[in-house]
Amino acid sequence: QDLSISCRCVSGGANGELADWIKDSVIPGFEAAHDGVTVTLNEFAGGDEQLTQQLALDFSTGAGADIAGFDGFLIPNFVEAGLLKPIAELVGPEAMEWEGWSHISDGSKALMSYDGQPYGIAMGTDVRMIFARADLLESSGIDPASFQPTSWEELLEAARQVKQAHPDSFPLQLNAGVPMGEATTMQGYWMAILGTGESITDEEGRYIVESQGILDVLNLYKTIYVDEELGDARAQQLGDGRNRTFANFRDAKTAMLVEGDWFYRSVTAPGSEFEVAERDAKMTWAKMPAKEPGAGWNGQDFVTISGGTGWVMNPNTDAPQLAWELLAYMNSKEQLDAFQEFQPRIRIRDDVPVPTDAFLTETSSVLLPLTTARPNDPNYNAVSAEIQRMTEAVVSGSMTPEEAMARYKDAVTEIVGEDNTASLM
Amino acid sequence: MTDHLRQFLGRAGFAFFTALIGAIFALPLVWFLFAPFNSRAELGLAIPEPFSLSNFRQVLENSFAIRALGNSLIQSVGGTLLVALAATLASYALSRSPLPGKRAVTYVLLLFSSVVSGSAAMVPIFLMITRAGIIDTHLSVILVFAGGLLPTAMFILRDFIDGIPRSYEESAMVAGASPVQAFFDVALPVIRPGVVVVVVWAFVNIWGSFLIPFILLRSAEKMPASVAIYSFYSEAGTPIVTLLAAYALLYSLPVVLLYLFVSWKFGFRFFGGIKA
Amino acid sequence: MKRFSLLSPRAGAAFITPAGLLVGAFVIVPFFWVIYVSFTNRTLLGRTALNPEFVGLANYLELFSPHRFLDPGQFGFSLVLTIQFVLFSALLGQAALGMALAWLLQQVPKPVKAMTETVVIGAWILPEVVIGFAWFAFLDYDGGTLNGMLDAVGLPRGDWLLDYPFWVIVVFNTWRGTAFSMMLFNSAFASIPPSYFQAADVAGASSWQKFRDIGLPLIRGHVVTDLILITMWTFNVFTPFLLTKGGPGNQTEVLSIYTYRVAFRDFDFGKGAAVGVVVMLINLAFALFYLWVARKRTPGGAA
Amino acid sequence: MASVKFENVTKRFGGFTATEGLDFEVGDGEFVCLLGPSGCGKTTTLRMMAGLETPSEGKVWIGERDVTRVHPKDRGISMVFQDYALYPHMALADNIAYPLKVRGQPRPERHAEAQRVADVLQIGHLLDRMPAQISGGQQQRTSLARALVTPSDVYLFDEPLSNLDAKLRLDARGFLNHLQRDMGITAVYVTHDQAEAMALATRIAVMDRGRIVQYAPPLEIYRRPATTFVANFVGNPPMNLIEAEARIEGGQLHLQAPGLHLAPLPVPAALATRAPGRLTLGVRPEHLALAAPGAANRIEGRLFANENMGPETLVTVTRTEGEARLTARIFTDEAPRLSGAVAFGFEARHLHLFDAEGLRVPGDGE
Amino acid sequence: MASVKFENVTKRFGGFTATEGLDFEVGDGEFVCLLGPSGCGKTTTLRMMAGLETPSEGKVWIGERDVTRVHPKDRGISMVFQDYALYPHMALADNIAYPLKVRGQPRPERHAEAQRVADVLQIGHLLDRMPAQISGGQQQRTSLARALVTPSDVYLFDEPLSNLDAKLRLDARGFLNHLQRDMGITAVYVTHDQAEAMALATRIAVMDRGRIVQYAPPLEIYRRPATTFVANFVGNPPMNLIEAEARIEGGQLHLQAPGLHLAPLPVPAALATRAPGRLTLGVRPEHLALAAPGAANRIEGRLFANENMGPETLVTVTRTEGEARLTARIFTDEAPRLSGAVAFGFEARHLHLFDAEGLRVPGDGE
Ligand SMILES: Nc1ncnc2c1ncn2[C@@H]1O[C@H](COP(=O)(O)OP(=O)(O)OP(=O)(O)O)[C@@H](O)[C@H]1O
Ligand SMILES: Nc1ncnc2c1ncn2[C@@H]1O[C@H](COP(=O)(O)OP(=O)(O)OP(=O)(O)O)[C@@H](O)[C@H]1O
Ligand SMILES: [Mg+2]
Ligand SMILES: [Mg+2]
Repeated sequence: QDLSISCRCVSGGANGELADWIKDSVIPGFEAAHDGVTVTLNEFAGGDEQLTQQLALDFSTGAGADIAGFDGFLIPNFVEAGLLKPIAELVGPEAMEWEGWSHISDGSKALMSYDGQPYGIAMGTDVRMIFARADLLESSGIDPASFQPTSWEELLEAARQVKQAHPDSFPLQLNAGVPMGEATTMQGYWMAILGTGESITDEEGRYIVESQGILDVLNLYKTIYVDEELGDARAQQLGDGRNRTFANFRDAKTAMLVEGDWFYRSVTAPGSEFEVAERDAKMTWAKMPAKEPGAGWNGQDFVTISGGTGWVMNPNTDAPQLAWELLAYMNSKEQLDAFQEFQPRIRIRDDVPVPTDAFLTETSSVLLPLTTARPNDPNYNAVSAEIQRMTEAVVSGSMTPEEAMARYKDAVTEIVGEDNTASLM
Repeated sequence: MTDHLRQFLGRAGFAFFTALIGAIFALPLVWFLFAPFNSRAELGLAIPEPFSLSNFRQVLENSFAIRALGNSLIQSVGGTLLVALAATLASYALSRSPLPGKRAVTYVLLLFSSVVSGSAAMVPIFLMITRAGIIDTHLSVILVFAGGLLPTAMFILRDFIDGIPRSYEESAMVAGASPVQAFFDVALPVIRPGVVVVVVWAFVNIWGSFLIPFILLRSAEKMPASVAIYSFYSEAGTPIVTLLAAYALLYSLPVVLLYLFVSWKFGFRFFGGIKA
Repeated sequence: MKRFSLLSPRAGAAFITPAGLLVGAFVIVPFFWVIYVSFTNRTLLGRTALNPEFVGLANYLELFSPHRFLDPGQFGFSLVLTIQFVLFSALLGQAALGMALAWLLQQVPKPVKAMTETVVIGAWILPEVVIGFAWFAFLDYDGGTLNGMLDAVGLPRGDWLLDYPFWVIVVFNTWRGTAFSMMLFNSAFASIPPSYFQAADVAGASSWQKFRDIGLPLIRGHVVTDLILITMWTFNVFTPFLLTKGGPGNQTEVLSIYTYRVAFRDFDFGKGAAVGVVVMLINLAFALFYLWVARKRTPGGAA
Repeated sequence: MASVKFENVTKRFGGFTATEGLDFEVGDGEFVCLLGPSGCGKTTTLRMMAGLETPSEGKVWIGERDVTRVHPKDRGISMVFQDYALYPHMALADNIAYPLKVRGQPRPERHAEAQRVADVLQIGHLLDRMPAQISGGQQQRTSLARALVTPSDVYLFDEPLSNLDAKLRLDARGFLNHLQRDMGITAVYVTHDQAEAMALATRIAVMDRGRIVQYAPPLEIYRRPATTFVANFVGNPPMNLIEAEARIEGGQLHLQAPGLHLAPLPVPAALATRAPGRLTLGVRPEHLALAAPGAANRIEGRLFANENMGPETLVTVTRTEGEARLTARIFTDEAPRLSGAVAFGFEARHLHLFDAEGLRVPGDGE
Repeated sequence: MASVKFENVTKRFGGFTATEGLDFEVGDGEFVCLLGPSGCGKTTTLRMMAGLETPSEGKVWIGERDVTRVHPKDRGISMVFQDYALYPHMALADNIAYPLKVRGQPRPERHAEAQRVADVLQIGHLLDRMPAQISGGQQQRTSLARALVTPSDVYLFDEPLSNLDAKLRLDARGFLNHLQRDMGITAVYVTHDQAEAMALATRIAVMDRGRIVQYAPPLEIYRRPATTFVANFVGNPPMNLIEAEARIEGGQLHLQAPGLHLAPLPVPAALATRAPGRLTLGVRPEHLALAAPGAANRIEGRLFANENMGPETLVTVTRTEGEARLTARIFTDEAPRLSGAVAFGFEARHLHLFDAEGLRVPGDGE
């Protein structure tokens, strides 16, 4: 019997640790336990869009790996197209008896679910925050140890202070623009809109196309990039903009950068391209404040959002039982513990301790309670693209916030239909 | 003397102007000469300081990417041979047959292929290949490339073949050769420069193409370099400049070598008329 | 009455079969699939992936809907942009520069010829990811080779990708594709009997006169072939995406990138297919125009 | 060896008729020359024999076989092409040996054979060269060698010697003559050089605008051209043609033209029954000699040119102010001293008569 | 008008020497023919004058200018190419007027000029046609017209008439003659047709394997060929050459060869001082006549061929069993009835003598 796993992971390349973990730990372990079963890993390199297309084609014909790495926010789309089946249906109800479920929080389950049905198991989750250059703050007269803005105004004030001390710098990085793709929506727009107390959809799941919150966010962008040039507007528009923002941070030109914990785990880690020398001394972090204290989403003072990738099962797998066993095995405590050796991070199971890494321990404990997730909706993807265009229009100075919002309204209405939009103005 | 001088200056002027265009064309590539050897490469042009092969060392550790170069070779050579063979035969037959409307046929196929090169057509192609049971094989990639590139190859080649006097083959036939013999002994060598253009063109196309292998292949052991190069992009889709530059250099070498070899061995031109 | 042909019908059929099968399977079948899909609302994902509905001309009407037709990000905008892109980078760029190079190369010393040819062809044969990357580095504001050189001669640097994105992709595409035209024209020139040029030399013609009066008219057929091909390729070229991702602000969203967005970001295959068909028709129009111009300029229709 | 027969063969290219109703036979062992001005259809005729063009109408026979639809390779022919059609990528040796290669002869043998033929044609020392590296005449001989290297039923030659100098031409001509006489090959040979045709042919087919206007042995053509076209085309310089007013008086034919003094002639049988009207008088330059003014048969004019060409001298006079020129070919080493008025004498038996349609009026005894 | 001078010009293609040490001058207003066998370097020589090939060694002068490295367009020359090189995309008028266009003449003027030249060459009515729509002969005249439309210092012609049939050839020749005589153009003319060379040239340069072996006026070449090569090459059929044993006895030259009966000759001055040994005797076919057996000067042999070619008959005999053939050109319409032994008679003054190296032994008074 043969099983295969595919993931966007390549030994020695993108997500190399993941590939190594599967090859060196998961596969030998599973094969040892199941006589006559061979498991192969399809290392996969390529862009998100192509990956999506490949998976869609595979799942529609019965081709493809039995277990595939998968970005959670695509689940609704795939399910609507009939390209995924709930685990319970595919494997049988007994799959829901798996001991692991009890160690996975509902929020984490939701990452890989649609309409309350789990379609897979998340690999992990993340949280977003402001990363800061302690050295830069210090030299601008801000105490890094106590640095924690509590409103947008304070955030901007800190940026202004840095700018004054270092006129060449771009103190604040809040992602915007089309080239950064989903990173603009997740790391930029979401982090800001949640601070206004709004979200992208209202409680009924309708997309908000007109609101004070949107205007506030766009004005925030305008302040940062156009009016006061506190951020690097060019980097938001260029194809390699995201790299530039990382480089700015590494080169101490950016003091505050809003990113996910991945930025710490991977981007600035020792040995990587954007390694921050003497990281523990020079780098610190702060929570993203709401516009005003208490004005944030759910009435919070601080906001963050989580996303996650995970594993799904091929709906046409020849051996659903065995595939499920493999999936469960990959998410066993034993294997996830092993995974921490390859790459320490917040794991999906609450019984897998985060390694003795101060940063991860601290951020996860502080931010996870504050977090929320993207809407589980097939149209989210298209709307997200419009959000990116809207921010770009403002950041490049080609539209006022009002004009940008008007166009956004038009475009989103076209995508989801009048009935699925809401105006809060 | 002034004649000589004027003429000399004229020629030197042409030569200088041409060399200048060449130099301008070379500029965007200069970065590639340095970046791979710079252990902390950036987009800026910088003489490696210190000169380092560490990028290559790291790239070589990526067995997936290295194996991919071999796969690229299999697919490109296979696809190119198939395109060259099928296109030469077909365009020869079209050029030498009395069929009416053959010009229009090649042109219509060309237009069709331009539509099909768009990504939407990947769906039917994928379905066909799946049904044929050759998904995730080198063969599937080779066949699909060959089909896609053929109309253009035929369009280019038929032009070349039309320009060749028929009396070459006529004389071979009068000498007793069958049409097929005349084709291989006489026509093929004469149109070789055209075939060479098509070979280089097809090879380059397959070598650089991402989408088709990506859609048709699954196993890491079969992925070509055009896909593997994305393993030097980080999780967030941003390139790891140092490694990418080093790998790009390795990745580019085969096409450059192919070109140099082919232009040295065959040249890219017709024999031209022999009656001076 | 049947004419003698150099190839018997049987041999001819055998010669055509391999290409016929491949083209039939991988070009003609998908082509009709695309045509069909362009009349449906098929998407890659979502509800209409499995059960697409026939929507008639809706996709086409949507493309050409006058409402915001020319707004950035809309089909009309991309269409106009692409036509400009083709005019500048394919016709004025690749074809004209390729022609100039092919002509110059006929008359320069061998080493200069070999070097220039190799560099120009190098730009054409290198894989597109690699090229996209090299240009990125070349145009970089801070450390890019281009700005470095401008600095060196005391000229102001430019923020090329942000301020002149359209011209960047025009120049880029010209740079990338000139080699093909150059090679084609080169071999076309080489197939003209040398005595034609020698006769003109003796008549006293300058290089320009020889080009205008003899070289160009004699390779008119090749020029049409070249224009048809590079127009089509430029309409479909996706490489600028690597430089600009269509931005900033849709300023470089040529049709290929637009289609990509429609088909892969929005997963709207029906609409993507419709764009493909429209592009094909535009290509057809271009080709007929080229043929018409070429024919019109042939006195008497002979030769 | 075989005969070739055309049965009412017409070839049209689109609307243009290149040959019309060709109907003739080349006997086994004959050497027939197709002679005619440029564009008259010589090459087309030859290509139909080779099978490179299919007749629009009519049939082609080689020996006992109807080959109208037979492929060139199965016709047992060899051919020399007007544009040589040498393969640019093969050295001369391989070019020449190609027909042998096709017949499966091993390399050493076929190269030996190529060497033999090439030596005869004096290109044996060039066998390593490529076609682009030899002169025009050498290319032509290579093409000839390629046709001659294999034994064939019929040899077809399309102006195979036109670029050769006199000596080589003579050599090659001798070689062809030898092939024809001693080996009895059947050959059809296109040329525009009538001297060549005279020297080589057993019969000449003179073509004009797609038709054969006379098909006869060389001397017959020279001596009894069937039409003014043939008279004018064959012979170098061509026959002098003089438009004359004809009258029959007293059972004798009187001819009148400016400058012409001609004793009355007996009336040819063909003219006895009808009024002659205008006739064209022909006389070959070699049948004119300088005559004392006053000789019975003479033509007078003013000196126009007097060219000594070695063993012979061409003297040209104008009879009237306009175009009417007359050339005499006089076999002397030294140009005669002439000026002003010149008179040529001739014998009546050397006269040719053509009617108003340009058709020969047969003399008595013809 | 200008003269052309070659100073020790050698041209090598790779290792092959196409011309070697050419050293001659074409005077102002001369019409020089380059005559020689195929591959002897005629085209190469002409192309070096035109500037289309650069000499490997030596210098080329036109008038007072060293043009060795001057571009063709700056040499003030016109040239007719062997393959015409007509531009297929231009009507005849434009083809002919092209050199004027290049010189910036306005359209109406240059077309008027083209019309003038074309009329002279009898293609004036074709000026609207494209080259593909006219016959080979017309193409050649178009090419000629293009060369003649501009006044040039030197006109170069590479076999400009070789593809024409006899009649057209004669017309064109007449026109060139007229140009040269009346307008005094300087021209260099490549041909392999010695009759053409004889008719046109003021001087002929006979070339052999890249060298000029004789450079003299036509009749001089015909009458006093400098070497056996020239003797053999010029004349159609070529001069008969007979190897003979020479003895000087009693102040007279005795020559002995199989079949030869020759009264003793006076000893030429050049032979007086050295032992003659073997000599080659030359006699032109037209200087042989049928002789009664027993005539004083005669050559005997057995009949080999007896070809009537219209106005003349070529009679060939073999003197010995082997190759030694002898041809006589007899100007009669009817082939003489001959068989078996044949004797040719000749006059002693028509004999040519060459020494063992093939060089002419000057006769008395030369
Ligand atoms: N493929 C063709 N299409 C149209 N017309 C043609 C074609 N081939 C030949 N012709 C015409 O047919 C006529 C006869 O051509 P052909 O080549 O037989 O002439 P030719 O007697 O060989 O002349 P030349 O001595 O110049 O070679 C010419 O007027 C030519 O223009
Ligand atoms: N490009 C070349 N490479 C090598 N040899 C050459 C080249 N061109 C000419 N030759 C040789 O140089 C010699 C002279 O050539 P050229 O063309 O001058 O001859 P030609 O006298 O014009 O002969 P023809 O009467 O056959 O045209 C020939 O033997 C030819 O083979
Ligand atoms: Mg012909
Ligand atoms: Mg020559």
